[in-house]
Amino acid sequence: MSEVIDFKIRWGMVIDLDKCTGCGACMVACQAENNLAPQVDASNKLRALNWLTVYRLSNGKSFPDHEVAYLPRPCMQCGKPSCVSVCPVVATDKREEGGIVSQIPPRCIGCRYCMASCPYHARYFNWYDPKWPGDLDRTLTPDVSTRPRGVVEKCSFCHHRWMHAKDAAILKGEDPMDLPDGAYITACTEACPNGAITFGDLNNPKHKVYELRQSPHAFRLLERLGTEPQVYYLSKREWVRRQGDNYLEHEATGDNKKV
Amino acid sequence: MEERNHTSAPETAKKCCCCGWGAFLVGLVVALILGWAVLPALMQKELKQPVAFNHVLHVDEQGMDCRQCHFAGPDGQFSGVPTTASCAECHSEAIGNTPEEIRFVQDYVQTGREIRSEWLVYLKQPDNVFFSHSVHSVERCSTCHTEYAENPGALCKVCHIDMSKVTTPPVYSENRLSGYPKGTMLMWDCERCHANPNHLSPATNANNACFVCHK
Amino acid sequence: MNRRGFLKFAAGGTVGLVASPIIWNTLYDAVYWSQNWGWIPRVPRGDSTYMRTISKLCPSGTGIRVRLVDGQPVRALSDPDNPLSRGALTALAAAETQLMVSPARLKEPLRRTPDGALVAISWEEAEKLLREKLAEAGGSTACISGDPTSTVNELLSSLVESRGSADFYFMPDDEQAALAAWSAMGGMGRLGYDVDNSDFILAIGANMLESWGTVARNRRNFSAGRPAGQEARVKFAYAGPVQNNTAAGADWWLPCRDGMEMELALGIAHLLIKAGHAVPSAGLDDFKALAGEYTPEKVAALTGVDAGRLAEVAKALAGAEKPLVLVGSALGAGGGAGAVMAGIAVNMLLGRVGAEGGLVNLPFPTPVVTGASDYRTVVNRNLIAWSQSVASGETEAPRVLLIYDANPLYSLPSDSGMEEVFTRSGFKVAMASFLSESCARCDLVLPAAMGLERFDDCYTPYGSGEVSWCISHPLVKPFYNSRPMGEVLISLAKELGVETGVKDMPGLLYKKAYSLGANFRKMVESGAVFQKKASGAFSVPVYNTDAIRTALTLKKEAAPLSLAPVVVLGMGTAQTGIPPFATKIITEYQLAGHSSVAQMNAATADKLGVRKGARVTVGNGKVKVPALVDIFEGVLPDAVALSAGLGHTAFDEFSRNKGSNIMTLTSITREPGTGLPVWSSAGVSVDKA
Amino acid sequence: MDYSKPVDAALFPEGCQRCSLTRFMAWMGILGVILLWGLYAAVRVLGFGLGETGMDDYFGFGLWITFDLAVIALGAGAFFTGLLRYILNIDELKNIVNLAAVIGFLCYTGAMLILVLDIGQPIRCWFGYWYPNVHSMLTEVIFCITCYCIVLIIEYVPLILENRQLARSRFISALAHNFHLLMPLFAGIGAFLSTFHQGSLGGMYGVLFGRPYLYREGFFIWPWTFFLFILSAISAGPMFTVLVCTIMEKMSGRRLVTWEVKQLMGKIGGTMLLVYTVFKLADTWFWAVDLLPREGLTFDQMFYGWIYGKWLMWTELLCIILPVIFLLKKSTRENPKIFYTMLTLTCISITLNRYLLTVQALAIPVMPFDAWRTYAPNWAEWGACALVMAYAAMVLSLSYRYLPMFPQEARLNENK
Repeated sequence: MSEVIDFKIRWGMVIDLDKCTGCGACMVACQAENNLAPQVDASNKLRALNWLTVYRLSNGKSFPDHEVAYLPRPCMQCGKPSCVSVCPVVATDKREEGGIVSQIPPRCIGCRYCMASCPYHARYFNWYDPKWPGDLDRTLTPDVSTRPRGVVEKCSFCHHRWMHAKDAAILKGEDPMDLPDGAYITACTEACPNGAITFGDLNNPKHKVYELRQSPHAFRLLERLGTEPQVYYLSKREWVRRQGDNYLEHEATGDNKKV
Repeated sequence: MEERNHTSAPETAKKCCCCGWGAFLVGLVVALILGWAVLPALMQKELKQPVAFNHVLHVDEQGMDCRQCHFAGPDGQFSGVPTTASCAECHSEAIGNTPEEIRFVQDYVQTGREIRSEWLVYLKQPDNVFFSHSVHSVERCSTCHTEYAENPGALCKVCHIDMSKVTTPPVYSENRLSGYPKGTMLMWDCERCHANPNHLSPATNANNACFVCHK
Repeated sequence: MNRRGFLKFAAGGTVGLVASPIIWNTLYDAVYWSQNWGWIPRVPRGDSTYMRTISKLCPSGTGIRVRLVDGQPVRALSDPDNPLSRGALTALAAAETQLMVSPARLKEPLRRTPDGALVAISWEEAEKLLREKLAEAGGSTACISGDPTSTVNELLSSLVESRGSADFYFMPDDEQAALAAWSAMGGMGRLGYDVDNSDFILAIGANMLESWGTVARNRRNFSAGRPAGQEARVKFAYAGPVQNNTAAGADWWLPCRDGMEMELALGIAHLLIKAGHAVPSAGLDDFKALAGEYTPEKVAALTGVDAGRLAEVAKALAGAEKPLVLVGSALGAGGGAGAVMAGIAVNMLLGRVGAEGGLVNLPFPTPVVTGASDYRTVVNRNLIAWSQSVASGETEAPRVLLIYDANPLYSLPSDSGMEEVFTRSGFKVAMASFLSESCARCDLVLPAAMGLERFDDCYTPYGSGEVSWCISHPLVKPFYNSRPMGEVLISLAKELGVETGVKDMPGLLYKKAYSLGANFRKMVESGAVFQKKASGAFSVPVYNTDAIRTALTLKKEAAPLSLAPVVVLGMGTAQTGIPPFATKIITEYQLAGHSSVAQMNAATADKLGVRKGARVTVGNGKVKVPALVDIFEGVLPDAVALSAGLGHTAFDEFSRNKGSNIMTLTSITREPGTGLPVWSSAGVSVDKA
Repeated sequence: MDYSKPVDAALFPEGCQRCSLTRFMAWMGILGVILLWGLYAAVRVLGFGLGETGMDDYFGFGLWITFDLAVIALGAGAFFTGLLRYILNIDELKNIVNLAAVIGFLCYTGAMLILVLDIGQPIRCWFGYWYPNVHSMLTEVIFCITCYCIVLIIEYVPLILENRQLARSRFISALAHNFHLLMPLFAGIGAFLSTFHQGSLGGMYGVLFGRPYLYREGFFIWPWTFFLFILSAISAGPMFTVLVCTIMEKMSGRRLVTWEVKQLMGKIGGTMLLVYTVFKLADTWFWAVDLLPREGLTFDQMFYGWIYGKWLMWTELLCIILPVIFLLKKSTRENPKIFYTMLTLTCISITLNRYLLTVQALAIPVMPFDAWRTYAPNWAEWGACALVMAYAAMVLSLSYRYLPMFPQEARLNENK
């Protein structure tokens, strides 16, 4: 339905899966940055509100040949998002330079059609009103509004940080639409102690992600579905790359790659 | 609506019996009065500012510049309302003898109570709105609109009420249900510029995408 | 009014209402209301400021940049300018500001009433009570500190020891074993690891990305050595019973039985010697003889590590320019010195002692508080020996027991004697920020200001490769009614007539800075960090083969299964409990509902006759804990992996009612020779529930 | 006053007998209890949030959406029978078209009720009209369903006006008459709207290109599910109407519609089902051998264990193939037992189809490292569905008791 729009700026991530070890710092930073309420019992992962989830990958082999990898999954900010065209009330959209798929909870009616459409499970629903027990609401940040029950939310690539970076550029008299590498990074990128996440403009040769995404080890999740994600992954391990998409037995990774 | 019918029925009963469509008309008029004036007024709650700040006194008589109190902070954040501390720069003790000033000095300056957190902002935007004054600055608007260069205050007045000629702050009115002050700008107010294709030029880049204004 | 007239009136009314704005505006207002519900908190408005400091909750003092909005700390961000953590943030440090206001935070001084409840009292009462009790107790005072990097320890030490007691202890950690081993091998100072400059790290048992040493710094080194999308400059190998987060990042995982670290190191030594890597030093021949016995086949049988993979790692280790072998314990405490000695010997074979990127000798800090014991003395003290001796009645229980920032009831094995220490001690005082299990058992609980609210410091955490010193300073006033413990202790000492030589915490830190040659003022103002390279001069280490041989005689009880603990720093420490946001990072393979998850490989599960999702109990003969089976091939055969950091009974709703504490499954043995308490190798059995 | 008749006999349709008011009230009481239980569920959901249901982030759609789709498909008898009766002038259908309209009305209003519960922010339900996204299939559904719901009200109102007492008023009787004259127009509008939203409901799934179980492209025309939904609805709709009619006959003990009319409905439904079956099989085949492999997936990967096993799909297909055969063959169709069984099987298949598209489709892990998850509706979801069914049964009972729904009833029961 909606086709890929060409943006001059395309914010994106390249996540090196050989560097991620699943410590969870990104998830903590994301929750704190984006005012996600803590959950007393988050053992039901299908009801745990996380914009960023770290999955554990296995090479499927038995001990001792078993290998493990961790895959952080933010919103893919798809070039051709399956969620945007389905929203009946334009609560989610992709039309701003930068290509970030916006989600505006105050507009959302909570029909969850977008959740059904997203194969990445990047969208989360507020099953109950959020609660900050005790004085925990004192650590809310001013950057993201709190959400009531009954609306969908998702990773925004910390869009507010982009707004602040643009503001800072304007105050310095620089071009807000040509930010230097690193002027705008997401909270998870900043928090990752292993430097597994690189963030930047995928279209800008001056940004590191531009080069990284062209690595022969780069891949995106479920590319065959044609979603054109703006999140890339890197791994030197073939088995990890193979987990990035569905392959028939005879197919090799890279066969169906669309660049 | 039910209630209204019961209460107003007796007085209108006589008229409508004799003049056919008169009942319809009476109903219409009553509803219009209710719907345009009475009920909207009931929806509003009026609040008084914590201090009857006199802008005229400060601006005209003392010759203060608006920017002495209302300026953009280092990160583009607007300081908006001054802090008690900045008021105390002059009012560490009462300068004049107006009761309001004396009260302010006693209640705020001497106790350290923060006036900024109590002042009712006429144009208060809800949490889900992102607004940066540094983007909507005189400099940037002046790339096309020449009128603001000489009269920067005019740009402020595009959104804000003009307080410079006000001796006592106007009444602050807030919707009981939504909690929005009367002055809260709604989307279409912002869209006067944001949905205007002329503003898509590189100078402003004010497109109308959701995340440009929402957080 | 007749019916027809009424109907007309109603029709007119309807038309009128539809034609007036009230309905439509109310429709909107209702929607605005739903966007700003009063029972959902609003976000703050105000200026953001950023201050640099360190996370005192993170055991290695990770550097953080705190964002304050309108003066309220809201975020702990990474600090790229901190020369130690260099922009790395741990999942625990990231939660620092949330922990400050978490429900588990202690708000008031609490005192136990005769009926057993803890009730709030004023600080004046609390301080008076503590003063009186201490005065009464005299020399019969003991203290346990859980923060070995803080100079506040010197105050505690002075307070306890100047009055005739020698019972000031640190909670056990890896440094005790390291110090014993380092001394045995001829080292003079503290054992340091120059992780920053190494290009090949073999971590034996040391969960270096989560719980061993300077975690954030280790992670930054890991990151820097493996630039995204490029060839790795630094290689990592990890030996441990379970494919934990450190193993996930490592190039090689050597699945090694817990408690067999020494044998593994000897196996590596065997291969290195065979390949001609044997830098001479005193006692080499004897060591060669010992290592000669540890053929890959024997090591494979003992440790479970495949001979081929062992050889591969040994080859890579020998081929590296600046290799480094680290030895640690899975739980960050309770490991033996023997394994560390064997590790040091491997480093010696490679000539890595005193070399760049190798083992370094770090000086001990000089005490700045009058009457305080020096660091070495305190580290060498054996808390478990004392607590077990109290438990057995050999030693009299103290009349006053001070617990500073520690949670011994939770984090020590059940046979540590700590339970008896708590039962028998006269008056127990906890100084902590959170209501831990140990606090809940004390007679007086003093709410401590947290790192962002107090002056404190972090001196060269174990695992560093150089001397470092960071300070924390108050960014905000203490929340609630908490107070900086340093100040409380200084005034307490003064009133008790104990000469400390300092008058407040800034004064103490200033003195410390002076002794180190650091600029205290600059550190407070700009968040600067003091660093000093280790001096190379110390005596040549020796291959103390006898000590290794003695340690090898440690009897390992035969159990059907071994326990493989999994430690994740993000789940908090014994002192913090589970931080609010961490419930979401706890995975389904760590916790299922309220039950711990026991991970094992399919072969083990088959042997036990259990399947994924089965309810089982994991027991050690005395204690049984319930668990849910999960199949994970990254666990050694005949081992059960259980997550540490669960099973809290105190703290808040984020910590309570979640799984079981694996420490209850561990038990203590004494290492022959060093006499160190060892509890890393716990034998367990799994039964269907 | 005739004491041999129930107290409310004056309200009964001309020449029709009804049970005693006490008995009727007892029946309504039973329904009322179910209704209250459902209301309690609804209040909890509205008051605390959708966390009260068994849904989660993987199953954002669950029983309620399945229920909505199923009743909308089964309620399609209204528009299709109306179309045949008023536009194509199949006169015999006048004997059942009233019932079809009432069922349609109940199905659609019931579905809307569930939808209000199902959306997280019911206060904002009007956003669908005020801020529509024209690209969304759901927007099309929202508009068409609302419009069609209004049409169904318009179709239901004249039936109410035909109540014996109301019809006494000349004005009302004239109004009812005028409504009747306009009925072909409304039938036409209804058919148009229904075709579109039934199609859009299918399209809603067909466009989800992130969901391999649902996405359809290429072949004949996009999106494939659009037409499958229309076809399945117009085949199951008339059959469901006949089934409801038969249940009403069993419960009231009176004949309401002639066997011939039922047979006609069955024949029409069966014919439509044949078309549906052909397309459905073609669709499934194309999906399994062409679309799935192109996405790197296999047919086997779409199924899991018992709960999401292949048996579901085989049952779905079998339950349309058998009715096609037995309903189109005259001899078997005329056997009442076989006839009703086949109608039931068709309704089961269509409901199952909606379930598979809603729940199974979401259960399938698309990311290779993701796992199968299972979903079971909880009491609150069942309760809300029960609420709608109780409401429908109540309105249908009232309609039957007081409105002349069945023109043949008086004649068929003359001997009683």
